[in-house]
Amino acid sequence: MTALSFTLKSPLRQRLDASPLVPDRLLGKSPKEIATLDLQYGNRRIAAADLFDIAGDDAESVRISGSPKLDFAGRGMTRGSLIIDGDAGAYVGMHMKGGRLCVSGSAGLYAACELKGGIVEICGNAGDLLGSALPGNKKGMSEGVVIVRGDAGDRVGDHMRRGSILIEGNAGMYLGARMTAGTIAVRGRIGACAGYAMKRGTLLVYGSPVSIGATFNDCGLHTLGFLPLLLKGYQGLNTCFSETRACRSRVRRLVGDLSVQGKGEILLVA
Amino acid sequence: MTDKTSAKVWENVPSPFCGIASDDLRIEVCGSSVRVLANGDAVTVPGFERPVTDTAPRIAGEPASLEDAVRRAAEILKEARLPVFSGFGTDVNDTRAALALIDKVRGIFDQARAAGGVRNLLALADSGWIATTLAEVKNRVEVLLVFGSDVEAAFPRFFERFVWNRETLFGQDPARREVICVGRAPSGDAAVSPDGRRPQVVECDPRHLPELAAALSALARGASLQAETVGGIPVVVLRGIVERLRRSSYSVVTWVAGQLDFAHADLTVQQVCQMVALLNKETRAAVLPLGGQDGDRTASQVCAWLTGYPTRVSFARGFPEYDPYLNDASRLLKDGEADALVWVSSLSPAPPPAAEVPTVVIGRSGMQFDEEPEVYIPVGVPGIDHAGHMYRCDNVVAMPLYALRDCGLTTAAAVLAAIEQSL
Amino acid sequence: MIINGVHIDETFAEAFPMRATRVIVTAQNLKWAHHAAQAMTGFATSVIACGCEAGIERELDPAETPDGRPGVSALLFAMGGKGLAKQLETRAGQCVLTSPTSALFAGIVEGEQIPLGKNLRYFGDGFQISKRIGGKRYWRIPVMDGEFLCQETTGMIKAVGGGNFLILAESQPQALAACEAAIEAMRRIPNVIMPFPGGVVRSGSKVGSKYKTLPASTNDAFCPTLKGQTRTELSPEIESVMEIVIDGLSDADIAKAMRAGIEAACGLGAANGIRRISAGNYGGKLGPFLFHLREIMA
Amino acid sequence: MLIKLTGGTVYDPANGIDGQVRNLFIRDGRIVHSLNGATPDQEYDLRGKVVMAGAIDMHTHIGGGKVTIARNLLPEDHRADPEPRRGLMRAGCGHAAPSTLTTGYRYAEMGYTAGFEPAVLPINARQAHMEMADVPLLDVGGYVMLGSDDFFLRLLSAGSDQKLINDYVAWTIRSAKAIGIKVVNPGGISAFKFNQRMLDLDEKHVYYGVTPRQILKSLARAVHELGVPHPLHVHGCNLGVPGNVETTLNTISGIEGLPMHLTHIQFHSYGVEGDRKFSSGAARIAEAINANKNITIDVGQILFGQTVTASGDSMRQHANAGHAHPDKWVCMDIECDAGCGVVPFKYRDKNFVNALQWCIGLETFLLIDDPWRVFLTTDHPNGAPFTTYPHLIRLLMDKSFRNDMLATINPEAAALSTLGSIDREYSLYEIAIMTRAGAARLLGLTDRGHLGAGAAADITVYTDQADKEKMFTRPDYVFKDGELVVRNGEVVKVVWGNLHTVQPEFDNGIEARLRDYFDRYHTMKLDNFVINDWEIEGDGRSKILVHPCHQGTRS
Repeated sequence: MTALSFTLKSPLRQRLDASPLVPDRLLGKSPKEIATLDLQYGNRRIAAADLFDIAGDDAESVRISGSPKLDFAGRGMTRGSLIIDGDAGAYVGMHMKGGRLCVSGSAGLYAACELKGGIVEICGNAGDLLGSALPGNKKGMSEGVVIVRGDAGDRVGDHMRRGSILIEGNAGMYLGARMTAGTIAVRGRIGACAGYAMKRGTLLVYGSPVSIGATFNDCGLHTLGFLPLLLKGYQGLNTCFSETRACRSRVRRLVGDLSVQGKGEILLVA
Repeated sequence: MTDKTSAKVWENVPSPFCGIASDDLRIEVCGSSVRVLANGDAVTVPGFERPVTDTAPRIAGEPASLEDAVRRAAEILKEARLPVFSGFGTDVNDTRAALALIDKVRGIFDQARAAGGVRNLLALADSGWIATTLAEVKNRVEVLLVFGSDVEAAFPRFFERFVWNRETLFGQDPARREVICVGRAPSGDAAVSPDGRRPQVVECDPRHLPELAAALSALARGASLQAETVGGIPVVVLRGIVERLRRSSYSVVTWVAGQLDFAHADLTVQQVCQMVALLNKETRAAVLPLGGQDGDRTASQVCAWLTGYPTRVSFARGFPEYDPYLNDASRLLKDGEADALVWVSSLSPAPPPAAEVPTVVIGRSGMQFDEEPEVYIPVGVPGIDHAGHMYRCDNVVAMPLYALRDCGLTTAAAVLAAIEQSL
Repeated sequence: MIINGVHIDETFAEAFPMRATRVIVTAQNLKWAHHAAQAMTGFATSVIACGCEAGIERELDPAETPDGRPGVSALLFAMGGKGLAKQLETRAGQCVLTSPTSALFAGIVEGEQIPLGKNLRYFGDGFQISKRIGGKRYWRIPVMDGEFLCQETTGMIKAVGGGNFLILAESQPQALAACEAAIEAMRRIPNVIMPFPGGVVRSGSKVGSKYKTLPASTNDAFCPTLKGQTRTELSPEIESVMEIVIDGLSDADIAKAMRAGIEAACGLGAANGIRRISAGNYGGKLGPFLFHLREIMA
Repeated sequence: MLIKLTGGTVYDPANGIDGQVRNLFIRDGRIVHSLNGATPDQEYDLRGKVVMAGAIDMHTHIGGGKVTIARNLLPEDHRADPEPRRGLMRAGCGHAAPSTLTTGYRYAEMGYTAGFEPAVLPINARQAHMEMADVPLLDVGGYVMLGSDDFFLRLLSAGSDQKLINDYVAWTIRSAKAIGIKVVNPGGISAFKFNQRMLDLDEKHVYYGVTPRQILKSLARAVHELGVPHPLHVHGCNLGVPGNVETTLNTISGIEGLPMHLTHIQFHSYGVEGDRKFSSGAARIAEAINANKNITIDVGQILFGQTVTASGDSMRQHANAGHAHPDKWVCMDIECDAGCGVVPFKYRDKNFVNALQWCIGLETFLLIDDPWRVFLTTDHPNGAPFTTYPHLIRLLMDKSFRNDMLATINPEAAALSTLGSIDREYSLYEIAIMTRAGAARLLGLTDRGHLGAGAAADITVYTDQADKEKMFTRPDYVFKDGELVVRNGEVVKVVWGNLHTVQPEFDNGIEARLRDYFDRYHTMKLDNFVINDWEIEGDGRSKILVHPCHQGTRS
């Protein structure tokens, strides 16, 4: 069996809702049924075969050729694997509960928003609001792991509730804004206003120096017993965070955001 | 109103332009020309006095009948796979008609001035706020804190009408009110009290406004900060400001949403609102989020009650979907997703942005274009050419607008309805 | 049956169902892991008055512990889940939370979850921090030497308590030497503990007493000084009897440990005064698990 | 247009008709005795069907600023209930604070033909009317809020003549194009602006020195003396406060026989008995209402699930904001006129307090004898969205269903409630009273809520079913002013409703006083405050219907 693959016939003009192209919704469908799947494209509905060349037969393993206008890829998926060959648009991995989603390029806004489980890997960069909550919602990502090989945009983990976001590159402003729990680790630099209005949770930051806002107070340098445990948990994800060197580092612990009576922490790895 | 030669003077005219809906204007109309005789300001006077120059529609720059212009607009919309509607310096009825059309053609609704409103709305939808309105300010405010904004630049008569008013309902002497400007200094002297007291001004680089808001919120919560300064401002000064608000029986914290013009300013707005919510555990305080220029509050209110969402709503799927980021008209045009632009602007003469897609402008007479749109239908101004309704900056009071003259201009609402009919 | 001159009685040890958990105590070094674990498992010889039976199972390599530090594993047994949870909480709170550099983890994943850090966290007075790592919740409780890291819960499983055997010898020193040899062998067996001091109990008991308030009393039939005063089980040459009690996660674990222990004791043989191996047999009244010595040694 | 509705089983309590098989005739939107021999243009065979007047929701928050605040506060609630454009219906969204269009469609689909917005702020009345004008298929009207506005409080604290107060009340009703007067937490909204956090019936407003009791009496008297049909519509003191049953009983006795409508009384019927210091006061309330014929009530039933509370009661809403679910809320001080508070709420059946609230509402329905004086409301959306009405009707009509539900709620609350021992089941006739005839009578709508000759042909036709929830969810036909608008629960035609108002008389002298007040203290001119007819009727959608006042009568 080969992966069920969808290759765009021509570049997208409007945004396409790719959410039907996940293993959960493709399994058990005949090639004809898949070809005639109705997709929302701009303000029209269009059959999948009109947009894509479709090949392969293993619906547990789906590949879609990428586009920055390919939205909602992997939305709500619970199983199998989905690979976006190239870039993904907004809301990639939204509400995903299980399985593995990989974007070989970059992802747009709100990647992994309100993620409920599974692993999302973005090999390029991620846009703003990675792992966040949709407007009005108070709960962002609540389980699962997000890996960004490149840089992440602003407001990573806004309202994040649980789970881990591992960024191997840099992160933008407002890292972990309004976070209620979970862990975000950034290997590179971070932008201003990290931990803005965060209530709980951990930002593990390697790149230095960083300027941290006035509503975080310094608790000094420490060796924290949970860190090795935490980083050990990332083994098998093939990220820089499981290197043994990192495990034993001392960290500077900053606590905040005091504007929300915050008990969150920014750990600066020395 | 048929006499084109003799002048007529109107009293107590509401201004659809100034945002605070001053309704004490005296206006003289002579034929199609309008003059503000009393109580005008830097925003209102040009708003009223802009001359009527076009009365006939144009297609590709050539004069056309209204019917042909409407038909051409309908053709464009019929073809479009994602028409975006923007502008919306409009009144209630214009917005209603636009939303009916957008629903039908599965387009996207955005406002030229949405960005400011979106900052407030994102904060509102996340934690809400405790707010007040202009008459409460006028009669109750003891300390006014202006956050990161230059109020008089946007609302020239704000201080005159609501802070330095002569008398109040509860025996307070308005002249003794205190104004504190945090983060940004006022551009003029409107905030100076009648007896010459200048506002307390605590300035910082706009980059530091988010941190400043967080610090104020933390101090209102009673947190002790290790930091000694925030954005260069000593924490003791900020603590003093928070204490002053705490001692006040009714303080108001205001900002001009459009001026907090930096990415993710909604988070800053939220901190300011949180600070005020905290003050209310002991005393009374309220926020006054100021919007309302060029009809932005009006279009947002109408959109909210008709669709459930305040702005940036897409009907592409056949039902309203709110996306404050992706449904931004300028982004849709820049990324080539929108394939038609309908610019509806009956109050503001601001032209549409240059766009490579077929553009239909249903706009105020006299609108100047760098590039002639495919269709231009000049329309009258609500509050000058026809009656209507608009919301003022506090998002609560809707003001009636009256017809002051008749120079044969149709309404944007009628044009939009005609387009909908001919689809 | 006779092994190396030692007579193996035709009898059985009688054991009963218990609830058990395993926890892992780590510390900066093995010494401090032991301090904490010993304190936690101290005064836990018999459920009769200690609330639980507990002991250190074995030492763990850094590679075996969750946080990569040296540690020990301990097993705790009690008659019911509630009692076990209460004992665990009290002992972890008083002995591990208090012990420098310690951290405390679940040693059993499966089974009903009973609180470990779940309630201890309140010691943090609101400063405690929860972290979920790999699907498990941990608490970070600020303490004066840094943070006490403690897993939220540990698994509780069905287990077996009261496995035992008796070593009958010609003298007290010989009996004790045989017990020490047995314990050394049994400590290498996983999933069991011998809860008494040094693993050995000299005060074997029988059910009941002439005094109404006491549920158990001295096992007079095996008391050498009463040979002429009571219906004795002892032949004249037996001068001292000692017992090894075993709690295990399963009956098979207990059997394995018994066999290792009896073998070691018998290794000293009759030549060293070891004469008989017997067991605490209550006529099948005490519990459903019967460990026939001769079957175990077969 | 002539229409004949043939052979339906008619429930028309206003005309004493309880389940009789009758033909109905409609001529140009009105019910007539007969067609005088003319051949109908349309005939509907309604044999075996239940025929009632269109239902009237006499207390539902469908317009006005606070609803739009609720809309803006809850994008997530909308996302979960999108309403696509379908047939004649435009797109929108539903659930707790639906878009105006969807509100109208959904009401009509349930057989409702009128809804009344109970919290119209005078200063914000224009918005209420604009929003209600965008509610299709429904007649509307509003109760304008007084009692915390500074003009009134100044009059009252100055000991002004009742005549002057009457003039002001009448002027306000007319300016705001309202059909009644509402008072919310009398004086309390104003007191909150002075940082007063509680205001009991006989407690003094910290600035004005007047008490809620004085405010209620003065306004109830004004409404009565002006001959406004709808009695003073009262949202009392201490909403949601355990022990408020005493306040409510005092409010009833304190009005001294004047007509008074107590709204969402469920939220005002709490005792302090039991371990949790929270108990049902429904029996005592029902007893008082049975004894005091001047009192009418609507219940404000809560039903379990997510909703949003939207109220003028900024004081109580601020106090309750800690219970917000999700955790966000808006309170506002508005224009020296009133205030508002919007707090999302999730009622949980396993929660003791919520479960008891549910019982208290149902007990109230079932213990009040006279269905003409109790009205079916959830105080939409405060107790639950209006779309739960069919479920509520089933709870009232079906004892075994009710007891099944009772068995699922928090057992401690269920044990404390007498609900399980109440045998009463509402009849179709009684439902028709509560949701039609009674509501129309209460509001003075002579041509609505009944099926007699001369009535507007607002008619709903159901198929009688054992499951009353199903029956009332999906009528067979709904006629609005004689036009078929719903068939088999689906909108088949969209028409716009009328605005119901009253126009009590007053002495024009009040205007000079008000003009000066507006110029000095307000931020708009009096002339711009008054709502003009063209603002309602200008676009040809709504028609203003004026109902008569019978001034000076005192029952």
